[in-house]
Parts: sequence; structure tokens; C-alpha cells
Amino acid sequence: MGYLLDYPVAPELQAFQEEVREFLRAHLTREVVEERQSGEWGNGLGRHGRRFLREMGKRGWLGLTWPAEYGGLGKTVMHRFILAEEMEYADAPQLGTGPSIVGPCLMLYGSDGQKREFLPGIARGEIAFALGYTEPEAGSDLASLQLAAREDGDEYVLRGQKIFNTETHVADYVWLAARTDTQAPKHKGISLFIVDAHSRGLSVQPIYTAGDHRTNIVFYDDVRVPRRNLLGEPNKGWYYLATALDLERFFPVSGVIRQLELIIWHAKQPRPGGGSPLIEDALVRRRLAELVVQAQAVRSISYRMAWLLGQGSVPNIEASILKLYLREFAQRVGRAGVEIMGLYGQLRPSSALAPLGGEVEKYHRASPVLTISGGSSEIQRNIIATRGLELPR
Amino acid sequence: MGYLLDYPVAPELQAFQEEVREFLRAHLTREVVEERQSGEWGNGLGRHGRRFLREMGKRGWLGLTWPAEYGGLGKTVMHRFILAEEMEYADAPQLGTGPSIVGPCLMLYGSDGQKREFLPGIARGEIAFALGYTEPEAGSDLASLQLAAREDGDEYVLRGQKIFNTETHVADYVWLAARTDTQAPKHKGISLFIVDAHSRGLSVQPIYTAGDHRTNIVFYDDVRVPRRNLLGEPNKGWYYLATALDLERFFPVSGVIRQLELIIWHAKQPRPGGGSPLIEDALVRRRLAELVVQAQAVRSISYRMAWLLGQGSVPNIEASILKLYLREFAQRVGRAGVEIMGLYGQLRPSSALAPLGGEVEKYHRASPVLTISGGSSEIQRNIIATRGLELPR
Amino acid sequence: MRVELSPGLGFTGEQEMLRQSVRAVLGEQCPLPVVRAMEQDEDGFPVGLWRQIAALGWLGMLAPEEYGGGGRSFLDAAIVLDEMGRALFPAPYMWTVLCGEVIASHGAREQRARYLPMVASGEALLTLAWTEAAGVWRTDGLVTRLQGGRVHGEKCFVPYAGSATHLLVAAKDGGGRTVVCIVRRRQAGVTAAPLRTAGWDKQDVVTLDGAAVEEVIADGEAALEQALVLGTAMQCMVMAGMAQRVLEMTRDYAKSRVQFGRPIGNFQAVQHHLANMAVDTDISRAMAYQLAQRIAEGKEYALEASLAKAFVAQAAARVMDTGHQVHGGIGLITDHAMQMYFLRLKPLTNLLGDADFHLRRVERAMPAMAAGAPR
Amino acid sequence: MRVELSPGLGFTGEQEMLRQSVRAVLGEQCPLPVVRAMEQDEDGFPVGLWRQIAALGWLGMLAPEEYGGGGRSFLDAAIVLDEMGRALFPAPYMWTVLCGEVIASHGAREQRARYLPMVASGEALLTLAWTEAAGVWRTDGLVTRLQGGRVHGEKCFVPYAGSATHLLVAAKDGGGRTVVCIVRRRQAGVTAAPLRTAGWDKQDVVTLDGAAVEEVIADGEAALEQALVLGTAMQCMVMAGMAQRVLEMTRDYAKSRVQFGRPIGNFQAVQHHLANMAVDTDISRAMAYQLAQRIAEGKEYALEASLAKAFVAQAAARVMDTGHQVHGGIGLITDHAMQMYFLRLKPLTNLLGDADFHLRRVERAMPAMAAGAPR
Repeated sequence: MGYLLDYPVAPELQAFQEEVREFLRAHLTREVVEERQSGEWGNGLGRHGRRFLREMGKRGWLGLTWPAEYGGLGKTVMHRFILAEEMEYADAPQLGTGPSIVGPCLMLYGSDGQKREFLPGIARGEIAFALGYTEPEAGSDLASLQLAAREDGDEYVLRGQKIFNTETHVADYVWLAARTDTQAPKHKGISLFIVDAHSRGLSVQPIYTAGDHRTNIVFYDDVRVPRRNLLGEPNKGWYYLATALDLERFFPVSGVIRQLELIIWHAKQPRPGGGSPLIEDALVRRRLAELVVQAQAVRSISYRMAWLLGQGSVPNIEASILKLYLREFAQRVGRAGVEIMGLYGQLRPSSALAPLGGEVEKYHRASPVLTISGGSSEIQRNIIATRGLELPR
Repeated sequence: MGYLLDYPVAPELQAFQEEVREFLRAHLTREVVEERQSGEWGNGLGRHGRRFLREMGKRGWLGLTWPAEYGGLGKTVMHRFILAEEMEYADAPQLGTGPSIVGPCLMLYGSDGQKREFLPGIARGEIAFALGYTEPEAGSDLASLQLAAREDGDEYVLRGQKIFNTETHVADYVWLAARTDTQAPKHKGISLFIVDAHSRGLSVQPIYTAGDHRTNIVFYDDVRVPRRNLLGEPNKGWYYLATALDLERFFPVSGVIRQLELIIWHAKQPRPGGGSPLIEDALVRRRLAELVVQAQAVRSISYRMAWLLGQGSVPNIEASILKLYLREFAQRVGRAGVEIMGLYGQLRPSSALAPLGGEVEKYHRASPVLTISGGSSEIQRNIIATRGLELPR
Repeated sequence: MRVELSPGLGFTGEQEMLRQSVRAVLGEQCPLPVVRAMEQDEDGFPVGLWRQIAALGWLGMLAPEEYGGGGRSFLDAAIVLDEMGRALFPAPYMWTVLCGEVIASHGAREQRARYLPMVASGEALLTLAWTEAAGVWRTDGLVTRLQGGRVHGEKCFVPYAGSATHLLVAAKDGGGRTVVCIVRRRQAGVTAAPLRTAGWDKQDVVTLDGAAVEEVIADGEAALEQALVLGTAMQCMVMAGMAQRVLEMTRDYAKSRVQFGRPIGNFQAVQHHLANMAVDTDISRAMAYQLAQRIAEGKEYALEASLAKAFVAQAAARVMDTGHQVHGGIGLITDHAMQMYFLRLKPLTNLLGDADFHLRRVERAMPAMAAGAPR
Repeated sequence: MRVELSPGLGFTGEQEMLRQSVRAVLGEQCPLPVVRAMEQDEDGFPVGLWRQIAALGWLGMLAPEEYGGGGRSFLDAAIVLDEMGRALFPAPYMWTVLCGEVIASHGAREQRARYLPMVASGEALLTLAWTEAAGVWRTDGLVTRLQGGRVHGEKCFVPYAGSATHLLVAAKDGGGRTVVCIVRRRQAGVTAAPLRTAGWDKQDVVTLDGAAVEEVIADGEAALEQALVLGTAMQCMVMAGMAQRVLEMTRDYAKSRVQFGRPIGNFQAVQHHLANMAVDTDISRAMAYQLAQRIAEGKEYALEASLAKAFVAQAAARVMDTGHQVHGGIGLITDHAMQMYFLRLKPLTNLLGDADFHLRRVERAMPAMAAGAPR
């Protein structure tokens, strides 16, 4: 990793960091990266991505911090932090919903049967999950979701619609939030299910978003799920998903730092038509220097998160601060990149003249999503103000 | 006026503009400016300021747009706009509460007796008013003011406290908002009064604010006001003050443009210790160029205001946009000024080494008030969103 | 509703009618799906509609009547451009009219007579082939050469070169003087290779391999300076129209989208986002229209054009960003209008100089500002 | 309450106690009215309290034990500085300790032995006389000269020169080398004229008219570089403490101030203002403390100091501005705490280099960043 601003790595972890880098050099092939960048296969559930994840699984890294009984290695949070940063920096497939959300949730709330059925497969990278939360009318206000799960004997019957469910078309299972009680207050009628992604009645319609990422509208037309695939107790889904979220708060910052490095590298090169390097322009230099300062800022609060998690804390305010600052920073990086490139900054990756293969253009084009998905900037500010500063709701 | 960015002046108004400039050269003496800048006498109610205003009165300029019967000249809004811009640019005393608020209000809602008693004196610059609105618990939420006006025979008895009533210690009268009905909804129990500033029971305690401006806490301890000094009908004060506000919406922009000119002038001078002029630094130059762009922006919407007023419109949304942008712009100018001056930017006017006599330092120091007083930026945004864009309250 | 505020100048009844007519025609003939379809269209613009707007007199609006034009005020063109921005009209209207104006101002009489009627009739689609590999809007450093009536060089970022009939090519002649060559697009020596831009607008790399020149505008410096400043003013109108539409769209969405039991437009954070968008949009419109009026009055406007572009380009970008933020996920779908406005702003902010470029022009004018000492 | 978040490192129990002790002492002995009174005080700092903090070991905290110091971690000093920022402690603590550290690192053994015990005992108040009329923190261009054991020159913006006992004077010697002269303040050749600053902090113009030099630190370049980077790190701590206090104060005000029938902290616009303040404050603290830890660990930190100062100076200024905005009118009264924090931030952001200065240092380090090509 990282020419720009290294994060502090304790001496006893350096070997692990080196091992991860070694692994990435060996297994993060061009095919894997290109497949991921194509945006067609979610965060890494194409043919090459899955092979890569299985390789990770062989090393136990998908369950790095899990106890051995669930196929994990029982390593520390700092190991997990290093793994996340190194993978993000290298633009590797993300660990995904299975290792990050489903696994921790099952360990806490799953039945013995569920643990047996899914945990080893997740840890080995053989079972891939897609997230099934968002609905057209339930975006920021997730708790108002409406997809109905009706009990019918030993099964639940699902009916409704999801949107922005990115990996449903390539996953094996969906980790689905559905409404099991329509009378209860909205937070109290939600349950979580494991749904076979190839179930009868489940159909997928592709949509494409900024940055050419494929995501999906997913229709559930009387999809039947066995009761054993319900997580924990019915109507406690909101509680489960909130705790799971608190457990695995890794927001690696090295992806945007890599973008910034690319931009700085580009700024040092001779320009088309024979102009002097951009970095010799005082205004460009200053703009990049400001971003380097912000990169250091983001490093500080990212490292702090890892440190707190390592102390056994549940740093949710700190997570909101990190998300908020990191994502707005990433937007500034993307904007600065395309702006200093001038006319060349508008060229897409498919254009032969595009600087850096168009990567920064695409990054900028996709960047509006950053401050919207996974809790918008407004939601983060609400959390910081009301939960962090205890201002009256 | 104005080396930087002139506003468009129709040919038929150029003579008037020149007349104003001529007048300012003759009557805006150093004493007047210094007295005003001292901050001790409000916006121009010291000895010199009053003499200056009387000179203006002689020319009919205090009632420039008023009908002749009230001592006015019956000129157009564009005349008024030019007068306001030229005076502000020259840092002359402001016309003040009498000509800007009391006069227009009396013309609309005053009794014949009130008109006779006050309008000519205001127009001649012989009667000066202070504004008496704000209270400790009624800042942005002015309608919640509590100062009580109790009827007692042919008089009202005032009891309560005002704050930030800047000119009460130097004015002849106070234009006071008080509560005459404590049972009615808060907007419906307010009345406006003309109160002799030397009334028995009225006492003034000085406070100083950012930029060393004197203002006051004013105590009303059973101050008696004759009923004839009530404006219009009781409990309609809120309506009166809102309309008056809509009538005279001049927010001259030339004051901040003058600051920007000063800063640009300074940036072109050799530096202490023999350095090259600041403007040769690409970063300083760019920062100033951005401000010049914003100055042009502010000019556009200021000119638009005058144009609309000239058309007989009541541009309240446009006024909110102008106030919001102008004041935030002014803060940016002040900040840029002190920042590019580096260590010298912290020197107060009393310091011999202070660049530009410390004027920019003081401007910056006082600038937080801009986005707070007279309707904070938040209030302006609320107005734009709910009244302008009709978003649900 | 008060979403669209006066820019601070008066429109004639005729001008109000023109605006309504443009809005109606584009609203009917060129809704967003048509704009989207044009991204992959071979012609690159709606050919039928082009003929129609020619017939409506929009293309010849500014040209003198003796050349088949309407001889109308620049303010009329400003209204058309504002509305075209609002509709994202996907055709080289601005470029054709701009090049026509350059010919009208700097072309010889026979050049005017040759091209302006073709512009007015919709027969000619003109574009400006100025920048080269360096990607700058300057005349020093131009590599393209005019030699013996033929032109050699490579031009980058040429708008609508694929569909244009004629190119106005910035070049140096044998004596090193800047000239503008008028070159017919369809000929052996001219090839155009499309660039893939973020906005899916049409920009090409044009190779001039001894292309025959029809006419030469001798005072290339003046012609290109006019193209720059007039084109910049036109872009400001287009961007102002785009921002206005995004403001309205976002306002409407905020009123209808319900989250947490109420319309999101009821949340103060969203209200303030929209207020900021309104301020940026309103000032952009005021600046753009006041600039247009200045041009219509025949005043000097080079500095004002740069001031306006520096403001409007940045303000419109903020409007797009905030519009996205208010729309949330739905605005990120590539077919959503928000995405289209967001991406199509880029060519406007980039071509004929971005904010940085125009701020540099402002900087060059600064020594003359605040020339006098303080009192 | 969660207003103060962990900066991402562990404090020992002893360090937690130190923080409590500093907060208690300053809270009791140095409330804001004392700070305000010091603005016009002749000594310029609370003399009695100075003796007390010497007795508490805060002044000698960093010095080696052999010179009467505590030999403690820089993190301990960071805690003291954080708390002093929070309290606006009006005394040259930072400057004295900083100069002591410079002597400890770059002074000869006898120089250490001469001054460090005086620092620890509170007897010596040291300050740094570096910048001259040009107002820059550089060693090229220094006009002040050391000749024959005496120093000549004029120093501007010298903090607390009025109350200092010794000045560390940046000068050039006869050979043009940069040296640091240790000069006793009370002597015929030294006069100090107070500057009137926005922050009413103490800064002076110091005239050195053949002042006798007690000691010379020969490697002035290294000594001044250390003064710059270590002082910068110390300022970051002080500013972080100030921001933290302003955040808390503003939060409390927003909870209690009622407008439109509810606490203003209930309005989303105010909540988001406060959230932004919390982000700026929290990151400032995290950066400042992580920098302090880096220093405590003995690692290289020059670039990190500039990165931190560039961030913290700008972030703290935003915190002050937003704090003012939330407080409204009341915060503008000169005696209000908001005014005091707002104005006292200026010397901290300005002395030892403002954000611009430190960004230039970052720029100089940039060529080495991102050295490799993309994959």
C-alpha cells in the first residue's frame, strides 16, 4: 500500500500486512479487477471475483475475526482493519454481505441449524449473499419498508418489491428484510429472512446507476420461504440489523486515497500538446495539497475507529463522523480530479484519450451516490446531533 | 464611486449621481466619517453625523421618494438606489430608522397629527429615531416580544426590556414594538409606539459588540406614552412592521465592494520587509478574482431589486436572496482580507502597523453580525424555501 | 409559484411569446427520452426538429435581414438558449448561431452572403474547431496550418463535428497570423472520430489532412475572441436554463416524496438545500440575462462574460450536486433526468473555457480594478 | 454525554488525572473574567497562577529530570495544552515550554543546565523572537545580526515579549549562518512595544539595539525548524481545546435557548450546524492527539505537523464561525465567551505559520507522494 500517507501498523501486524499484499499480488488478477470494475457483477460476484473470494476463504480471511468453530481465524480487529484497507486500496472485490453482515448476525442470533448451514459456506466464499433492504418508498426511512411476509403453515410467503438490491442477480441467497406485522409500529413489524435467490416467484429487473453500476429492482411474487430461514424471533428484525451494523463498521479509506494518488501522479506527468505538468500550476498544487490534508484527516478518524473497535467499543457516533467526512471528501477528490484535467476530465474509460484510463472521470461520475447510500449525509448529521450531542429530537 | 464594478446608471440619472458625489465630497468630512466609525453614535447620530443628515435634509434627500406634501421630492426608486449606493460606498451615515422605516409607516398608517408632528422633522433630519424591536428572548422570533404596554386612561404604560437597540442613547424618539394583548396569539397582540427617548423611566445601559459598536440594553420602567403616539390601531403592529419592511428594501452592496477594492489596492502595494506585492502570488490573485466574480453576482441581484421596486413590485423573496448572499459574501471578503495579510491581518485600527488603518481587520471582526442581525441566514433560507419555493412549512 | 424570479429586466410581449413558443415546441417534440435517444443517434440531433426550428426563424434570429435573418435582439436568442438549456435540446444550435455571428461580424461581405442564409434556413450546421491536443482556448501554440488553400492539423473536442456541414477552423497561416478557415465537413481531407464524453454530448477529434478551405476569415484573433466571449455568454444562458429546470424538478420531488411520514420538503435540511439551489439559480439567471442585455445594447462585455461564466459554471454545478442529494437514490439511475442534467453540464462548463480559465481572464483585468488609493 | 470523543489512543490513569487536575486548577483560578482582565493587565499574565503551575510541575514537565524537569511524555504536555486552550489560559506557557524544548534539543550542555531549571521553576518566561517586518517564518532574509556578542535588529509579532525574561532571537552571525541568541529581556538594548491585536493577546515589536547575548545556539536552522514544527503541534492542541469548548458551549446554548416555542437545538438547521462543528472539532482533536503521540514516540513528524495545522486552523475557524451563527446576537457582545474564543484563535492560526504557510510545506513534500505509476 500506499505511497501517500501510510496508516500506523503495529510491528506485530506487519507480517500480516505483507501477507495480504503478497496474496493480492498473486490472486488479484487483471480479470478480477476488470470484472469488478465492469459493474455488472456487484462488488465481486462474477466468475473471477468468486474464485478470488474462495481463495481468500481458503486462508480464513473471510471470517478473519470469527471464532474457529464457525470457520474463522479469531484474529484481532486490527487485522481486519488492515485487510480491509489493503483490499480497498488494491480495488479488490469487497468481502460482501455474507462475511460482513450475515455472518456476524447469524453468530449472534441465528439458530444452530442456520449456523451450520451457512457459516462455513460463507467463510469459505462458497455462499454469496445479496442485501435486500431498500424499497422504492423506503430509502432513508428504511423502517417503513412494506414487502410483506405472510405466515402460511411452515412457510412465509413474500410479496412486494425491492430496489437498489445490487447483487440479487448474482448471489446465492438474499438477506431480506420484510414486514411480518402490518399493525405494529413500523420498527416493530420487521423480520429478517434468508431467501434462496433462485426461488420461484423472485424476478430481477436490471437498472443502471451513475458510474455504470448494475443494480436491480427485485419483484417478490409469492415467494415461499421455509420458517427455518427466519432469523431469530419474528418482528425483531430491526433490532438485529441495527446491532449487526454496529458490529462491523469498516469504512476503508484507502480507495479514495488511491484516487488521490492517481491524480497526483497524473499531475506530475507532461501534458498533452507539450504543456508543463499540472502540478507546476500553483492553483492545482494548492488544491491537491488541501486534499492531502483532508486525506490525513480521514486517516486519523479511520484509524481511530479501528482502535476503538479493538478496545471493544461500539463507536456509532464516530462511525457517522467518519462516513460523513470520508464520503464528502471522496466527492471533493473526484471533482478536483476531473476539474484539473480540464477538457480531458470529461472522457469516459472507453475513450482512448482519457487520462488514467478514465478512472477518475468514472469515480467522479459515480460520486453522488456516496453521500446518499447507506445513510445520507443528512441522516449522519441527524445522528451526530441527536445521538452524539443529545440535542432534542 | 467605484473603480471596481460600476452599476448601470441610466443617462437621465447620471446628473443626480454626480450631484450626490459632489455633496459627499463637500459634506462628508473626516469628522463625520470618524464619528461614525467610532461606533459610539449608532449609524450617524453624533454631532457631526446629525449636521450631515440635516444637510441632506436641506436637499430633500431624506425623503427622496416621498410625496411633496410630506417634505419629500417625489423621486424614483432608482434615485433612491443611487443615493443609497453612493452613501454606502463613501461610508456616510445611514439615513437611519426615521427616513427608512418610520416615515413610510406613518405615511401609510399614521394619523394626520402624527404625520404633521413627525414627517417634516424626519425629512429635514431634525428628528432622529431609534429602533426598539429586539428583546433578550425575542431575537429571530421577534413576534414573541414581551415588553408590555398597558392602557391607563389616555396613556400607555410600558414595562420591560429591550436589547441591541443601537441608537436609543442618541435618538430623539424610539420606534417601539410592544405587547398590548397578552392573551392573543403572539403575532396579534403587538402594537407600535412612538416613544420620547428622554421619557422618565427609560434607562439605557451600554453594551459593546464585535467591531466595537456601541449598542444598548434599554429598560422601560413604567414609561408613559400618550395614546396619540400609538400607530394606527392597537394589536396591528406586526402587520404594520411587516409592510414597512417590504416597502424600503435597500441593501446597498457598495460597502462591501469598497472593502474589496481596499483589499485589492493593498494587494498591489509593496509588502513590509520588501516582499513583492501580494497580488503576484497566484493563490492570492485567484482568491481575489473569485471575490470579484461574487461582487458582480451581488451587483446583479442588487440592481434587480432596484429594478423591481421601480416596477412597483414588492420583491420579498428577492430581498431574502440578496440579504443572504450579500452578507455571506461580505464575510468572505473580510476573511480573505485578513487572511492574505497574514500576521498583519490581526492588527487593530489603533495599531500603527495595521494595513489600511486596520479597516479590514475591523470589518472582519464585526462580520459575524452580518448573518445574524436583521433576519439570520437561517431565517432567510426558511423564507426562500417556504414562501419562495412553497415547500410545506 | 415563485420558483422563477425576474432577472431584473423587462421582456416585451413578443419575447414572452417567443419563450412560450420555444417551451411548447421543445416540450412536445423533444422530451427527455428524445434527448436520451440522441446520445446514440447517428445524426446526433433530431433532424426533423432542426428543420422546424429553422422554419420558426430561431436559427436566423440574429442574422441581418438582408441575409435571410430576423435581425432580432440578442435578448431573443438568450430566451431561446435559456429554454434549450431547460429542455437539454440535443443539437448544435448554440454552435451554429455562434459561428454565424462570427461570420456576420468578421467575415467579408461575400462570406456573409454565402453562409448566413444557409444558417437561417437550417441547411448549414456550423461548429468551431479551435482546441488541439493541449486542450486550451488560446491562439498562441496553434499547430494547425493553412497552406495553399488547404489546412493541416488535428483538432480536439470539436462539438458536433460528426453532424456539422462546416467547420470554423482556427489555424496559423504562412506568416504566423491567426486565421479562421471555413472548411466543408464532408470532404476527403476531413475525418471526425467521436470522443466518449461523460455527458454523451457530441465531441470529436477532427483530423484535417490537407482539407480544402472554402473561405478564410483574415482577422482570426478578433473572430476567435468573439467566438469565445459570445459563446461564453450563450453557455451561461443554457446553464441557467438547466439549473432552473433542476431546481423546479427537485422542488417538485421534495414536495411529493414522503419519508418518515412527511414530504421531505418539510425537513429544514432539505428546505435549506433547496434555498441554496434557488439562490445559485436565481443569481445565475440574473447574471446571464443582464449580460445578454448588455450584449443586446452593444456594450463591451468581455470581462462580464468571464465573470458570468465563472459564477454560473460553479453555481450550476452546485445546483446539480444538491439536486442529486435531495433526490437520493432515484436520481442516480442513468435514465433519470437528474443524471442527464448533471452529466450534460460538463461540456458547457468545459468548452470555451472552464471556471479556472475565465478566472484567469478576470485576474488579468484586476490590475485596473481598485486603481485608486483608499481615502 | 458524547460531546468529547476519543482521539483514538489510550491515556494512562495518570494522564487522566493530569487532565482533571489542569481542568480543575484553571477552572477555579482562571475563569473567563480573569482571561478578560489579563487583556489590559500590566504583567500580561496571572503571576500567582504561573507560580502555582510551576509548583505543579507543568512547566518542567518535558525537561529531563537532571535539569529539574519531569521527563514526561509529550502526550502529557498535549493534555495540558488542550486544557489550556479550553480555558483560554492567558500566559506564555506554550512559548516557554517550546523554547525550553529547543534549548533541550539544540543547546549545549551548559545552556541546558543554565535555563531548563529556570523554566521548570517558573523563574524564566521564554519567548521566540523570529519574524521581522516581512512577517514570515523563514530564515532566509533575516535582517537581525549577531556581532561581537551583541544583537541588532527589529522583531515583529513576538508573543509575550512584554512579560518574558528571555528571548530566543533568530539572527544571522558574521558568517551568514543562522543562529539563535538567548537574550535577557530586561536590559538597555531591548525595548518592546505592544501591538494591538484582534485577540488582545500579547504580541510586541522588539527592538534589539546592541542587546547583550547570554548564549548562542549555533545550529539555528535546526533549532528554528524544531521551534516551528513542535510549536505548530502545540498550537494544534491548544486550538483543539478551544474548539472543543466552543462546541460544548454552543451545544448547551442550543439546548436552552428557546425561539418559536422550542429550543433552537430542535431545529434541523441548528442541529446540522452543530453536527458540522462536532465533525471539525472531533477530527481536529484526533489529528492533534495522534500527532502528539507520534512526537511522544520519537518519530519524524514535520510533515504531519503541517498537515495538522492546515486542517485544525481552518476547522477551528469554521467552528468559531458556526458557533457565532448559532449563538446569534448574544455571542457578539464583546464580553461573551464566543467573542473571546473567536478572537483568540487568530494568534494561534497566525503565529508559526498560517494555513497557507503550512500548505506550502505540504506542497513541497508532494513530489515524493504518489511516486509510482498507477497499475
